[in-house]
Amino acid sequence: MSEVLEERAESIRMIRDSAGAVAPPGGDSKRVRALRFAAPGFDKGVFGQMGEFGWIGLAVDEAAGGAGLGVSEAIALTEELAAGLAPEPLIPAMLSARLLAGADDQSLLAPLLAGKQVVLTAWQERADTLAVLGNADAPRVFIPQAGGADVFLVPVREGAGLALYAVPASGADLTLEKTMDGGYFGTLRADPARGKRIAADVGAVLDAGLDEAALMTAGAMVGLMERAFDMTLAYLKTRQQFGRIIGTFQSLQHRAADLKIHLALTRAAVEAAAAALDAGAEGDARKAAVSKAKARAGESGLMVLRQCIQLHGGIGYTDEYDVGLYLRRGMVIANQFGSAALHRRRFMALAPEDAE
Amino acid sequence: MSEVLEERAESIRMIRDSAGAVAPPGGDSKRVRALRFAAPGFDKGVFGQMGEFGWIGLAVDEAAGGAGLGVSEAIALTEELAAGLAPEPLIPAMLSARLLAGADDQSLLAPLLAGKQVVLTAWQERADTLAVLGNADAPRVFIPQAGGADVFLVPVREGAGLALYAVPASGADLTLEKTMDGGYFGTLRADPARGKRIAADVGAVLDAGLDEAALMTAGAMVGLMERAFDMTLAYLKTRQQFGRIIGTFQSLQHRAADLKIHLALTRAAVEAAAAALDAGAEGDARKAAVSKAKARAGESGLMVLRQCIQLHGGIGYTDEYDVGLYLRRGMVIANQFGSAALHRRRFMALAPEDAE
Amino acid sequence: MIEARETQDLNLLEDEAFRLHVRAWIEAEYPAELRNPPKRLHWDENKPWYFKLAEKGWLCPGWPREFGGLGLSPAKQIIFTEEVERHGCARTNDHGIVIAGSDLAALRTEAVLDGDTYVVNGQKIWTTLAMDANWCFLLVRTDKNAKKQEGISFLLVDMNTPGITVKPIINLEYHDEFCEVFFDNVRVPAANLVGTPNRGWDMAKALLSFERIYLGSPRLSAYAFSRLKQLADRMGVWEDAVFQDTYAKLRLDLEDLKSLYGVFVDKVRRGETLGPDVSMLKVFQTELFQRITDTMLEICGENAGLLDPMEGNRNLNPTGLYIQARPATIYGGSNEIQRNIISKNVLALPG
Amino acid sequence: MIEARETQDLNLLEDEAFRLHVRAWIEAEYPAELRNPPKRLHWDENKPWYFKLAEKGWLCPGWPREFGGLGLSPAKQIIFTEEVERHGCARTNDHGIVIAGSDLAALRTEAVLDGDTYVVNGQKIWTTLAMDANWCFLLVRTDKNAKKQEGISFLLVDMNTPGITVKPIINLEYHDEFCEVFFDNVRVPAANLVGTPNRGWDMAKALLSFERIYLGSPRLSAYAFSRLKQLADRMGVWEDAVFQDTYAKLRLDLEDLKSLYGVFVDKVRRGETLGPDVSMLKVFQTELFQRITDTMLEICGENAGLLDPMEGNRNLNPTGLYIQARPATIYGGSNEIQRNIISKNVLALPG
Repeated sequence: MSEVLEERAESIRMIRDSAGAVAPPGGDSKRVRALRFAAPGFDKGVFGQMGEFGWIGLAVDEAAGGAGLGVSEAIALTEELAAGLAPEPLIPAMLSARLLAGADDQSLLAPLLAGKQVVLTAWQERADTLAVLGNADAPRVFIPQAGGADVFLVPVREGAGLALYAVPASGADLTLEKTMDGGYFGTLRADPARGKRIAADVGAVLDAGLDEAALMTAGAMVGLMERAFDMTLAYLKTRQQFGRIIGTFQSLQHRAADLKIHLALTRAAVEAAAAALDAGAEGDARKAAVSKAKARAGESGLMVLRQCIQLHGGIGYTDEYDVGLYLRRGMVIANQFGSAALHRRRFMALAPEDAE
Repeated sequence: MSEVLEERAESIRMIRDSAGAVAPPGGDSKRVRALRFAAPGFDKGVFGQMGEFGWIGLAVDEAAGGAGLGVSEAIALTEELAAGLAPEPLIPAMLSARLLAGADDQSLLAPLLAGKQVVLTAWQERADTLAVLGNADAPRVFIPQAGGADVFLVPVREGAGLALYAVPASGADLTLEKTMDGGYFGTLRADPARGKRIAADVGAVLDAGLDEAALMTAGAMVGLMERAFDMTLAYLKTRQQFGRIIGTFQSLQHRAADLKIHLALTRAAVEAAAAALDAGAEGDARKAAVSKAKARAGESGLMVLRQCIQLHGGIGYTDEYDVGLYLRRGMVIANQFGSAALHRRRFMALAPEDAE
Repeated sequence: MIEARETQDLNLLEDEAFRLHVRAWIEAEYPAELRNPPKRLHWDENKPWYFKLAEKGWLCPGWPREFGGLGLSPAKQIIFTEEVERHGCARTNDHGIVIAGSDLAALRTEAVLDGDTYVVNGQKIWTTLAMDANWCFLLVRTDKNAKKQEGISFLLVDMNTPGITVKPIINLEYHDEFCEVFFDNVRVPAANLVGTPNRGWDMAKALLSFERIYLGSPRLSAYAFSRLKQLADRMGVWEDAVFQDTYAKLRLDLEDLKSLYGVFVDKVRRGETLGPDVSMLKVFQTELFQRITDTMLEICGENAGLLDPMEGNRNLNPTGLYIQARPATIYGGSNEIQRNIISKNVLALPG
Repeated sequence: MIEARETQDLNLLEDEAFRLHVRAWIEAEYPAELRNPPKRLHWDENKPWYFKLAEKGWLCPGWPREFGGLGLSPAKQIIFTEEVERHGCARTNDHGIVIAGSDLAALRTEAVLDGDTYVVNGQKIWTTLAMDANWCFLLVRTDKNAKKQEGISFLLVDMNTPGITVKPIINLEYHDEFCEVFFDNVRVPAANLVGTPNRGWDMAKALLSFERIYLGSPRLSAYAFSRLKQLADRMGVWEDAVFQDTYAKLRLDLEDLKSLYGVFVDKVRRGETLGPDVSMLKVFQTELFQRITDTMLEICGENAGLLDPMEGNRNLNPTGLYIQARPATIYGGSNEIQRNIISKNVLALPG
């Protein structure tokens, strides 16, 4: 392996290890369960830790206070945290950090990077889109874990540019809806005028940031799939029925083999996309790489998770048993930053026909 | 069961029994193999027998010399004959008989019904369509077993009507292409002026006839599926590998169960459509019933046949073993009188949304 | 338990007259606001309807009159079920006998006769809504030495008997539909034995043969399909030809399921006994139900993550239906078991 | 058999230099009219190319030089294969060793040592193009008491030896690609033993480990996919959004297969030994190949019934490719066996 690759592999290994502080390798659903369905649905203390570990600024330039690492490290991190079901809104926070670094606003960026303030970007006006319309008076929907936000970043279309406003959460018109995994989606009816205009045009940065968020979400899906599949394998190896270990039934063995293939394909697609981005892919090629990975993660992800439930039989349908938590989280992230269908269409529109 | 239903069931049983004369219940591929790839690809003597049995005129009114039976009988017959792989063009001949009965042309109808003349309808101008364009100078394509025809019926658009011409095969510009099952598709470049104009407008009759042909073809697919599946089950019950009867492997058992389900669905769809037609369904409801059945047969048919090959392993890939003959015939009829996609679209366009 | 039973023998009615009789009764008695409930109703919501069913003998219409049923023919039961489903009535509990194909060898409840009383010990899971039930039907092992289906008896147990503990199990719908029931030296009068001792499985099987076709009824898929349509309206995806094609395939699957279901219903109407091939319906129906709800999640964007119905509209409930569809392939004999039944008892594959 | 072998140790070349070396040689020597042949070539067509490969040592480039190979590293073999595939060269025969995962316990050829000669008896099926071969590599059982993979030796057999009968087997392509070979007291010099007696399986395994990644190479699917595109052009289905979506899904499957293949190729390049998880590639690749050709049949209307390529254009050959795709899931260890390998050797499931 070349020295550069070796160095990167080492940096990814370190990131994975560090994730254990929040999401222990053996799994610990107690913390996660305790946070469910009780606003804001996550632990601000743990969010603070994430800042201390340098995760929120993982991909932010060192000059701006970040760690200056790449997308490969970011997906390794989101994978590990999802495997541990951490409910903290790290991916949205990383998106906000990218915007603030782009806007060069240290007054908001520094506390966000430190994990002392939760800053979420309220960009989305309808379901299943990556397009930022920026209508000043349109409600912003599906803001993950919005109940815990201190500040919202609201992009607003102004002429040819997409200006960015920072709106304090306190006093904002925010409604929350419970999500399957015990968290909350927020709908924000913001008056940008209440906030501070911090950038004149974040269009390009937001566009790139949403792609990275999509890819990190695909990485999170890999983490969910991997852990749920591990639990399923363990179950197949111990559970008896009709006097036999159920993992000896060939129909279940072959199903497990198929899930493993989908898991391997998803991981390969996601890691290949991250490597492409880190290698400097730009424009259509960058978007196509992301869409290829996110389409696979959306489709194979839910498929694998629901089959894990099926392979568990009745117990998989109980809330008490952890495997269901993975499906529930999977439902929340499957279509976040674009459904499989959206990314499939985008891939076909952008990828050169003979891309290899 | 009501008396009417009982009577119909009896008539269908009789038809099935009579099919044994050409397609013996135990199967006899020797005759079929001998006819492959040697023009015309079928046995005119057997075609004659089919006439004698009254099969060509099965659905033609008794007044016109037919047997006056229904579509349920017709699909039972085409099912049995396909199970025996009979290569004679019965379904196309029945279509021609319907046209000639409609045109009231006894000089052509009588010898066709008697099986003494092979009359085929050259209606099709492009692949995968049920639309009869009737362009006088357009070549007619995909005429099944055309090398054995004595007369072609050629519909030609004349104003608002679709006139019918009878063109003798001798001297006609006909090219043949081998089909997968050892038969031939013909392309006819006919000069209708050479023929005899026997009807001014067969549009409605041809339209209805093509639907019946599509349904009978779906019935034939049921026959192929059923027999190939039976052969596969027999193979699974006897073939050993790794010291075990392969039918004891659960993954193969479950695959077989899935094929059985698709077979049952296809049979149910085809028989329900035939019953609907026999009960007098008209217009859109009639077309929707046919399309529902043909879409299922096209899709589940090829799926079941190719899985039968896979379940046979290497031997299924040899020409020597009969199961391959079923896949090859299946490939020929799968898209005849409309592919699954065509019928799916037509069903959606025509079926009332709450049809039960 | 049963007070004002239907007095006439409904089997004597013509099918159409019977249908109208049932329909009129349901329309008069079933609360309109509870039609097509978004999740399984709780006991306090469903109780009035449950009592009305019980009063008339409709809870187990196929059971003999001496056991509280109506002795209804299979053909009439199908009509009854059709009307209940057409009206969108909530499901009642399944009488604790949803154990078709489950692991009887491991039946973990046993009863020992002590004078004129059975002493019951053990536990039982998945008893639907057990925490609300007053009585439950219980399959217990009464002969330890007999194997598998033999040595099992059918008991009617008052849930208020001392020694019974009910522990609700929260399921993925986040709704306590299922329970674990523990029996600790529970004394049940021998008079509560239903049928012949040690032949309980025969009786359960007879009841379950109707359940097997019930589990294969297209109604659940048809209901989900109608909701898919509403969701598609809301999400504005009709312009998308790809969605249209997916929708068309699901619709044709549903239509063909109806055709196949019709084949079995006709057999029931003709008084024929259904064979093991009825398992085909259960497999296809439950997996179609899942595929329909999979499609819902695919088209609804981020709404795929919501716990509750969208916009407070219970007809726009993709995630609820998605979760409800999951156990369909597990309960009533998992689809793996159904495929075993098809391969062994229908296709006669060895081993 | 081997005359003018590559003399330099090609492992010493840089990858890119090696690639250009191979490419130049193929372009100079491979007949242009035989690129991407519509069916497997017959011996008389393929012979010149086969001899050229043999001359240079490219027939079994991974084999040690003493056995007629080039001792090429796995990384270089991959580059060689990529160039062969990129150029659309016809497949040569598979040296009679396509037996990966097949039923060795039932190996039906045995050899008994008689002085300095092995006496071979038995039969062998699926020997690719055996009727054209001059020599074949043969796995024979040399110790009947040893079980399964042990007691098997590797022999090089002159096909002109008396006692060998070759019976061609017509396959579904209607083309005599496969054969059954019968050995009746065939005398083979003991000197033709390759490697150590009774350890033939170890050697075969080493050769097959390269074959396993070869069977999972995306090239076959990529080739079929490019032909799907041409067929779609011809059938005029691009306006159909449903076809476009099917095409998109197949393309993404192909792209992701390439990504996964890349993961394994990188391992080979790094000199790592591939584990049993390489079976994943074979399963997905072969089933993707089949799905691509299934789609061809779906869009080509009645052409789905033609024996030969459409309109004499060998690039429009849906049925040929459809049939060719069928055995892909059977040969080289059927996909059922591959899934067994994954579940037992990768996932460590019991039984």
